[in-house]
Amino acid sequence: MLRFLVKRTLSAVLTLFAVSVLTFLMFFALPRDPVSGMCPRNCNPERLERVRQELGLSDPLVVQYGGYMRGVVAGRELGAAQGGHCDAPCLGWSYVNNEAVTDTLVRVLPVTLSIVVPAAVLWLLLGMGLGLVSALRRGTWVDRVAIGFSLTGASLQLYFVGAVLLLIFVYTLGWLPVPGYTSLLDDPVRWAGGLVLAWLSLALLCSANYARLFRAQLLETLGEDFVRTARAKGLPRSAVYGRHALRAAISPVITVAGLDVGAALGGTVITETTFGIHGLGRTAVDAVRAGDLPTIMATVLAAAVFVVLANMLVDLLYAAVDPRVRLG
Amino acid sequence: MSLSPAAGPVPAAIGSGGTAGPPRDRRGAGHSPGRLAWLRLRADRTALASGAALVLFLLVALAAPLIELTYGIGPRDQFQDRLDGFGLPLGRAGGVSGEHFFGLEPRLGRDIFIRLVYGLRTSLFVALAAAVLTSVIGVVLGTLAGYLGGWLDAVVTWITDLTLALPFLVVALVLPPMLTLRFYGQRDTVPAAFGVGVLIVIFAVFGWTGTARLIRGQVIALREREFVAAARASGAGPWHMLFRELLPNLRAPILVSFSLTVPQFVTGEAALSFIGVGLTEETPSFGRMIYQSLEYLQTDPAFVLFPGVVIFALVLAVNLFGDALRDALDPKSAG
Amino acid sequence: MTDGPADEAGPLLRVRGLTKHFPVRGGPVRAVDGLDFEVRAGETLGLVGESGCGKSTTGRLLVRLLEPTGGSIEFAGHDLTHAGRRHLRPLRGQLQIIFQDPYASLNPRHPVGRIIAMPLRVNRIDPPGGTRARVRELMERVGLNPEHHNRYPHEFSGGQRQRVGIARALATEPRLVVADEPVSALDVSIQAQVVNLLRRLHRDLGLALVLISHDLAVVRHLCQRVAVMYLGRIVEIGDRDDIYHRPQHPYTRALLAAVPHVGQFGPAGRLRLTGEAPTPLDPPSGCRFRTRCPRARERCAVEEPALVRRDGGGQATACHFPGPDPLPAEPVRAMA
Amino acid sequence: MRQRAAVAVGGAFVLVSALSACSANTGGEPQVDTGRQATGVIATDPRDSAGPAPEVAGARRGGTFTILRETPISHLDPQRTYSFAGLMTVPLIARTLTTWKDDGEGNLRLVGDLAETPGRDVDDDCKVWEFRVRDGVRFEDGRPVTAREIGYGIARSFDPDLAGGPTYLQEWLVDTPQYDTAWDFQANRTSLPPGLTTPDDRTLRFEFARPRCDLPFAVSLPTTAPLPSDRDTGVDLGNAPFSSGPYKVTRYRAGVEIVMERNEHWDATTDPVRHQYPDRFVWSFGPTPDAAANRVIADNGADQSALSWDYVPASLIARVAGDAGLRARTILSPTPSANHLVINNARVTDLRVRQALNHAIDREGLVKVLGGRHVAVPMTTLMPPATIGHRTYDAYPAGPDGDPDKARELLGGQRPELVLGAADSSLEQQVATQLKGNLERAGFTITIRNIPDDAKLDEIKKSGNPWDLYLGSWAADWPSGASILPVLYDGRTIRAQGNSNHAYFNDPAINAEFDRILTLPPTEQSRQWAELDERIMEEHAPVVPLYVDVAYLVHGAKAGGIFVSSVFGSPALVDAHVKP
Repeated sequence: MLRFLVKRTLSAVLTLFAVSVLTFLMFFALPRDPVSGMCPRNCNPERLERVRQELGLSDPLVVQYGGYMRGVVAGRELGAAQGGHCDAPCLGWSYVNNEAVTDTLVRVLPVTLSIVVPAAVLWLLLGMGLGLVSALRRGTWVDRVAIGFSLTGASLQLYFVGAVLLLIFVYTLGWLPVPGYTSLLDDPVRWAGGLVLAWLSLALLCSANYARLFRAQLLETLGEDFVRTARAKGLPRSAVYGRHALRAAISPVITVAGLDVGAALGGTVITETTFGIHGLGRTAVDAVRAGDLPTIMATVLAAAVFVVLANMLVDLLYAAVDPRVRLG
Repeated sequence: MSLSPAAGPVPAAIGSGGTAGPPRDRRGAGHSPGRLAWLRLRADRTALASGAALVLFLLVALAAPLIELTYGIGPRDQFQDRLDGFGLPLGRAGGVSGEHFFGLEPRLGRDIFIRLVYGLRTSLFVALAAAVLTSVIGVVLGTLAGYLGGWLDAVVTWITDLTLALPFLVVALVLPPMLTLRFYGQRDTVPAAFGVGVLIVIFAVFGWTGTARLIRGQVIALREREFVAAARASGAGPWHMLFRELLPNLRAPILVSFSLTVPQFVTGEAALSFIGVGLTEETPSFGRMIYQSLEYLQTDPAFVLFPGVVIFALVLAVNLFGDALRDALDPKSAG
Repeated sequence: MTDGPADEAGPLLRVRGLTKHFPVRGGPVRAVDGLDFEVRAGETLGLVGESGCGKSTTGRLLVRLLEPTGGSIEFAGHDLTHAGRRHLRPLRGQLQIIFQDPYASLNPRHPVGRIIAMPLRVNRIDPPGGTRARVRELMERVGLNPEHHNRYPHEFSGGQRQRVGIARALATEPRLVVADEPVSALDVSIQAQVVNLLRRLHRDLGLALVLISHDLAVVRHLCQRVAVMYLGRIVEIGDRDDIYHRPQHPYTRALLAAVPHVGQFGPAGRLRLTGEAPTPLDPPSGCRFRTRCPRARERCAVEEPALVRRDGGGQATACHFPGPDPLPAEPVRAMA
Repeated sequence: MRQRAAVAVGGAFVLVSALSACSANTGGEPQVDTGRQATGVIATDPRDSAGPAPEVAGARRGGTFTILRETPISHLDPQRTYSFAGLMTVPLIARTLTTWKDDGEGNLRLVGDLAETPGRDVDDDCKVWEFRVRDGVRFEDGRPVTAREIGYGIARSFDPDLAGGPTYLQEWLVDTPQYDTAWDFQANRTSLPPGLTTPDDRTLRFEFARPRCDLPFAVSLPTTAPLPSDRDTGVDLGNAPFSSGPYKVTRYRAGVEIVMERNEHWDATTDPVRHQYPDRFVWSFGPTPDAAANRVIADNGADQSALSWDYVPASLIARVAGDAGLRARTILSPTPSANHLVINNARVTDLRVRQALNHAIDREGLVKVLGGRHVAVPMTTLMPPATIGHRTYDAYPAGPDGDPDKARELLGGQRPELVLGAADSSLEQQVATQLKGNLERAGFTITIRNIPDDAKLDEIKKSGNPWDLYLGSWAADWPSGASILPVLYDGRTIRAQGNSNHAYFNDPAINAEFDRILTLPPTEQSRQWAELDERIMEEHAPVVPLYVDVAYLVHGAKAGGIFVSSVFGSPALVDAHVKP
């Protein structure tokens, strides 16, 4: 177990390192001057050069990368125009947002978490519920409706559904408040009210995969010997499904869910754009558009951390749920 | 949901086929498992209907220039004189008429029908090409990792993890202008095909992980099967092992993951347009149309309706057919 | 050590000190730990033992699906022990294997004709009369309708599939076939047919056969010589009648006693195997059987018994206190 | 097997039928106020500059006024702000030497704000200016504003770390565009830049090497906002500005929200334009223009006293304009923001080609692409109609949808191949597509070349850029020809990059005219600029004038006092109030 953890962590660190290097290189491969995004509107060549010096952009890439990474680990000194000293983890200063990038992250991470975590719970519940119902009532109209519903959901586009839901429930009927983010700690009711549409649309669209996957897994495990044995032993139906089939069918769902949630935490750009909520994804896109390297690096790394963590967590959970899996 | 096509589901529910022991058919010549799947598929009305729809979509896409010729209107023709002062189409339901089947786009007054036909062509081409590339990369890497194992497996697995962790959006935003500048002068016409090609490459680079994971798992399972040992005991070389013994057994999962990636790429193209990357205005595409139409939900619902319904129908048809295909290939999961 | 009467051309298969350890965490699994035996041309050798004793691993080692950790395998005068694919190639056709699971051992995506022809194809052998004719002939020989060569495995019953597997093994006219539990996955009624088929093939084709089975009845029916394995080692080897009628090793006696119809040949009804075999990850010191042996003495825990021939015959036993007779003194349980 | 398809398709129809309410569009022409011109003058009578500002009819004190906007304001630091949102917001928290009295109808008057009058041209040569600081203006901590704090504000605008704001004063004082190297603020924090002096606490004196007749306009920009040097927090000032206006920032959450509440030390009697009606202003960032407009139209809860800052999106205009109930909640006004199809004169040197371009353009179609007359009004002049002294003319009359035959005739059989560089934003792509369509109709061959949206401005500002045509827009910092024509068409200013002369137009005779007019008193300049405008177009056709932006705003039923600034074309907040 320990060995597995160490190995997995090493590989994760290596992944993050590679992601950061690739992002760094990609940014400098852009066909535009990185300074122009950081320099305010009326920049003359001399001022551009000064900004370039201040940001160390004329240093070799390796030195720049090293400086950045040192800042993340130990903090570093930035110029006065960049807010001066920057404590670890120092992610740099964003000229575009006029704030330390760490502050940007602290601001947007709760937003994305607030969108994704409840939505994931919803879509898992909905998806597994649909899958369970259609597996139990296999071949009946219930099954058909459930699968039809989930396939329809999977074929819809979030921006489309979101726009329609907004128009109907917010602008026309006024049943729901305007989407937006309020901190859960400030006002839980407003928090939920502002995000409920995003949760619902995500759940509607994402549950389809889980419904189909869970149904297939259930049917497979229900056909397996041990379930038949359990039923033959006269165990009640609920016990058979609850204790045996469900547990066996759940591990592939965990895998997919883990990867999905990990990816979603990296930014649900479409959702955020549709509902006008600024989370990690929107911040990343805006940063790329504005050529704001420190913010790009931070958002990309944050997203990568989520994906990598989710991957690790999936492996661990998988081992916990399915004792056949050996961690080697 | 995340935009990355890599975040698609790992279709864990797919058997490697064949072991299921369908009812033994003693009559007539041998039915290969593939043929049996085909028979099951043919007996499935959903599959027939969605399959027919897909064929229709494909035909329309292929015949786009022919349709343009018959229809008499090109995808770039502007009919601004048929717009009102707000730039909205005159007439009923967004300007639907005998001349313009689906009406006109606001602003530029282009014909929606013919743009949908060409958009279908673009979207299907992007999705199919990207899905083929994805499958090839996924199958090659997955098979190598699964069959050869060892350090190669470790490397492929790590690259998979890395790809999942890479920022799809950032790459999708950064790569097209970078490549454009790399290959074209600042005054050169950038052909529409170039943008399409870049998009396909981006999709392929990020889309293969699901297929690779799936194939790797299947190959590892197959590797332990005795018929593989039998071939090895007979002295079969790697070529024979891969192409004669393993690949025929991977057809089902490859097909299924292909059917899962196609709709992802159709919607992926649209999603990229939605955040302002993707294809240019000159290339008719679903993504751009839908992105531009959404704003008109209140003022020109017909403009939203036509592209929206067509893309929904296309994706639904692919999903339905893929689902039926999966059932046909793996009868265990069938209802 | 073990031998039969010397053959002037030497034995077809000579195994010396064959060892296979699988590396896992917590040390190697000693699946096969120093086997010595020989198989002469046209001879049938049975390999029996409880599941997990290393029989199947031995079978896979013999056809080099696995690479031995130690010892040597010599086949028809060639050293196979660490031979690469290229060196093995000319020998592959002469050395074939039949698998236990008739479902898993046939590629579901190929028609049986192609499955049977596979060894010919990969070895680029063009039999006289052509591959098609050869396949028809093979199918007939194993009792299948040659018209069915276009059918797929899922269209056959288990017994028929096993016949396909056998036909495949015979395609290259091998001199030695390793049959790994060839009937254990089949219905009892089918088992007899397949056993008889193997027996007939052995007789008609003069094949050497290594039959791996936990089924003592099958082995007795098919094999001239029998080797009994316990925890990766051969504990007793000898001619069929010697083993079945005069078992010297307590384990052999216990095995025989456990099988009602076979047990009647054995003299000792009171020997019963209790408990599970110890893990090959950490085999007992000295004699590996001592933890379950009613005759175990202190010596058994300290000293490993060698496989020694008794009374100059073909039968060899690895036991400090062999024989059917009661032991002179009270059995003392060694430390577990 | 299963009837999934039927179920799914059924669901789809339920969904779409909700959208498809349809009735025939017969195309009633929208009624829009066409261009009107600003009557801006510099108030010579000190009474114009006296406070308090006249009460707004129906306004009352109290309430929270909310402003919805997609993107945050880039800087609240007065010395750094330059965006329209910033320029319109900063007056609430900072006062400047001069300011505009504006009724939103084009009646503009430049009055003294911190200064008692809009300045005094000491020697009548525009080289030496003096401003007398008003008595009784206080910072949010109660201390009085003196010439020293105003001077310090101007001085800190030289700090390269605090770049971003307008640079007129800096460049004029040291007479070079490289002002931050000419005078180093960080090394001279306790002194003032050369040319700027404070003879006493209530006098601020500017001395320039060259005539700067537009100075009264220039000091209306927030560069002249005062700041005590002990309150200078450098780059952090933008997150916590130090107020001299009627409101002060009480809550600042970057990118999310800004809350401003009353500054009790602000004295209405000293202020000629501002009011202090709402208890607080709340800026709420995030909602797209679409979402913001929909919210405000829905008019629920707090949105009732909200303003959607961004213009009504083109796609919603038909809905808003078609709703009689909304008329009282919308504001429609032309802006001084002028848009041109800029011709790269360094590449397209043939006058007849440039004239043909002018004839070929279909402005009516272009306006349709943009969303109609609530978004854009066609224009044929270089300067927008809102400029002081503007005169309408059409040098190349081609009718509302262009005259391709006339263009063809001018081309005389040649088929110029031109490359149109266009940002890859959705809208500009569509505009480019429309332009390509009507230029090709007239015999041009047009290649559209995409430029990444955010890089486009930088790229076309480079002299020697490779494109023949591109879309350019110019919103002047004050509505005088001096801040338009010489800035855009003086060929002597062309540098390697960072050019405002996107057309790369350079004609010695015209340059000489610029010099001549610039030395005239501002009141005399306006007519001459209008004449020069026409002359440039007739003789050189350096660009194709296209349209001016139209501001179309919608606000909640309780939001009052909003008008569109005649100077910047954005909502002005000085009269904003919450109706009961």
